[in-house]
Amino acid sequence: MAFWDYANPTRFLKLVQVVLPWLTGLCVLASAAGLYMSFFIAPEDYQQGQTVRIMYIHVPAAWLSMMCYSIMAVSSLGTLVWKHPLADVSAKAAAPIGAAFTFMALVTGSLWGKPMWGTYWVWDARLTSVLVLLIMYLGLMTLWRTMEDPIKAGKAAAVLTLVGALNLPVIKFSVDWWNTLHQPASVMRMDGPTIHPDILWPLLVMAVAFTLLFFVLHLMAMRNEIMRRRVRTLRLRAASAAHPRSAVATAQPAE
Amino acid sequence: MSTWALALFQRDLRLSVRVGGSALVGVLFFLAVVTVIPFGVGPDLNLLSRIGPAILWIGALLATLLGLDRLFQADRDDGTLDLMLMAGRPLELVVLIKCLAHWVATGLPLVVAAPLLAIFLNLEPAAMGAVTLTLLVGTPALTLIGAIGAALTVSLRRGGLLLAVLVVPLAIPVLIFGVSAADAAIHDPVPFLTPFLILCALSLIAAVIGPIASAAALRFESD
Amino acid sequence: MFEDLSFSLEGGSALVVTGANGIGKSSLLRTLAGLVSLAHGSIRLEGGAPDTPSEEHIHYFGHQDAVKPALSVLENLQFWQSFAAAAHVSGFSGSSVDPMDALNLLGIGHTARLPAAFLSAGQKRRLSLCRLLVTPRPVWLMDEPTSALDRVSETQLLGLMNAHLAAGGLIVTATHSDLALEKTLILHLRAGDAAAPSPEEALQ
Amino acid sequence: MDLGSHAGFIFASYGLCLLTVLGLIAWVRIDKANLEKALKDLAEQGVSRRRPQEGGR
Repeated sequence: MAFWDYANPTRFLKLVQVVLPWLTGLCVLASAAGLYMSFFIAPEDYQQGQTVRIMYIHVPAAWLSMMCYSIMAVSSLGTLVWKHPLADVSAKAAAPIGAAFTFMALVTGSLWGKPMWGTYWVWDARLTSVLVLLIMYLGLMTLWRTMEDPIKAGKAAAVLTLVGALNLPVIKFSVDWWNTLHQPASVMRMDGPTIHPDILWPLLVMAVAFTLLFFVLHLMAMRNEIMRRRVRTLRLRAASAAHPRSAVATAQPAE
Repeated sequence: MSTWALALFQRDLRLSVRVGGSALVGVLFFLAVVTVIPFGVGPDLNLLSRIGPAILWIGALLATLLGLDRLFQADRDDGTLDLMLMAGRPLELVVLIKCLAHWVATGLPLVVAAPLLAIFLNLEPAAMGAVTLTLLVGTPALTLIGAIGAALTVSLRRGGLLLAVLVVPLAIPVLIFGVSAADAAIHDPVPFLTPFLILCALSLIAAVIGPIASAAALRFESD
Repeated sequence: MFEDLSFSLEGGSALVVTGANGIGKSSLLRTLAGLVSLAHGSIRLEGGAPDTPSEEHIHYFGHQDAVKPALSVLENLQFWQSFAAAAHVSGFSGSSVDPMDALNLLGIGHTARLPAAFLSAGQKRRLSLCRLLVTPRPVWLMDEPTSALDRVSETQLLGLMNAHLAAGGLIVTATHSDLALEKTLILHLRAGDAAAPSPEEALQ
Repeated sequence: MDLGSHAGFIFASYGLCLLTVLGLIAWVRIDKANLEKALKDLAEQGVSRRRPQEGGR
């Protein structure tokens, strides 16, 4: 466990200390700008009317849910292949945040779907694969919770994360592979976005705001995780160290 | 009476919520079961909304059974059960309180999750409310009946599967009246209150029979 | 399991059960604790509260520690203090020890707020011993009480056991190591027949 | 600004997202406070991170 006391985590914590205020500030600015643009600058859609404004949180949340899982998958490779000491910290810290973004994507999606499709939920490929993503996130969180030793839990979770990463391409291409209600991708395309700039800009600003939010939360959660491991190490040490004061105190009443 | 009961309740609740506990696994399993059904029966929303209450009830039953095998086994494995038998507290009450704590940690989350999952199954708001209400009243019965199975299989290493087999037949009445009350709320002419009151009665009966039978089984088991 | 085994013990004295492995020392203790029912015969505790069964006057300290790793050390102990009922008997003057004091007494006070998962085997054993102190009961049944304990804790344990005897309590213990207890009877179990308890020191 | 007949859905989406984000922030902050308290308790007990290294491990 002494490994954790040195070099990387300590240096990382110092870095977080410096970077975090700037990131937080940027995140607040970007969110404010994004919210303003999505409500006051973006026009209403000729088909969907005002509900198109839900898109400005739905699409970034959906992107983030996948980006977060990609980060976890890379971190898992870091745990298993490169054995980087911060890799499983990063993976563990990302899971609840990813679950929250996935939840947001699902909720906003069904609140958008009700007025557009007439139902909160349909079992089509895109929606179902995102739901599966949410279950994966929750399963990973539970796996981490149930295993006592963080090193073992990290390895087990890394294996599961990498296997679950097969779901990512399914989510991405589900709209192309299957015939679904969900509209196809319009921003991330090989032949350039098919979307009007008045809509594209607010969307991009919101996406930047969400990404910054993710990194702020991720860094904070990673810092917590490092602290949690320190607490664990110290507690093990505290239990094993016989306390001199209490040893003196026992001598009298026992006689 | 109140101090020791409260201490036991708090302890069991803490154990299931803390690291290594299993409080939320049940909800996750519930979610997984409900997600899997549409793959099996096809994504037809009309069909799903018709069988939705049944799916939710079966999901809740399975999720409850899943978590029950550790109800007494964890205490037996580390010698706590022996001490509980000698503690000078009525064992029936001890079982009842353990069941209550177990239900708060695992059954109540299922009830809370039910309306959310009902959205996936395209249930009407009325049906959603009815299913949630029947689950709120009915899941304690499942826990209390399951406790009998948990007490009978307490000394078996792999008791979980046997537990499910033993308990499912006993839980069928609860399932019947739970689903028929929920269905009655959807289809107008059938009265909702009749099956619902029977369900309440079943829970109350289970609250008496469950602890008595489990306590007897635990006493024999320690011999 | 046993035939024709009978002994009686008075307040303030200890019975040390010895014998080869597998002869049934642990079973004897579990029988006395009421965890295994008797085929014939009876166990009587004189002077106990009239309508409480004898096992509710007994602390059983077995091989298992009954320590929950997810709870803190203090939470473990506080649970047993409020859960196990105290038993008051005429001629027994033991009293309830505050959980924190009990932990300090056994030298694990500094771990009180740590999860019990962090304790070593010996520390868990000592935590389990604290359970006997926080709820006063006149009879202690101890199965290999010194296992997993180091020499210092063993001395502490002896001190506690003697204090319990001095307060008028009873101790029945199965052990391999020599325990320097005051007023001891020895019950040696052998295959075929059981020797009657032989007084090691004169009883009053 | 007129959000039309679906204003409820729009506000519900933004509101739920806000709640989720606030929940995440609360989780991180509460977790941090608890861990800092645990570290402080351990420091008061005199358990330091550096000691065992001197003991020649």
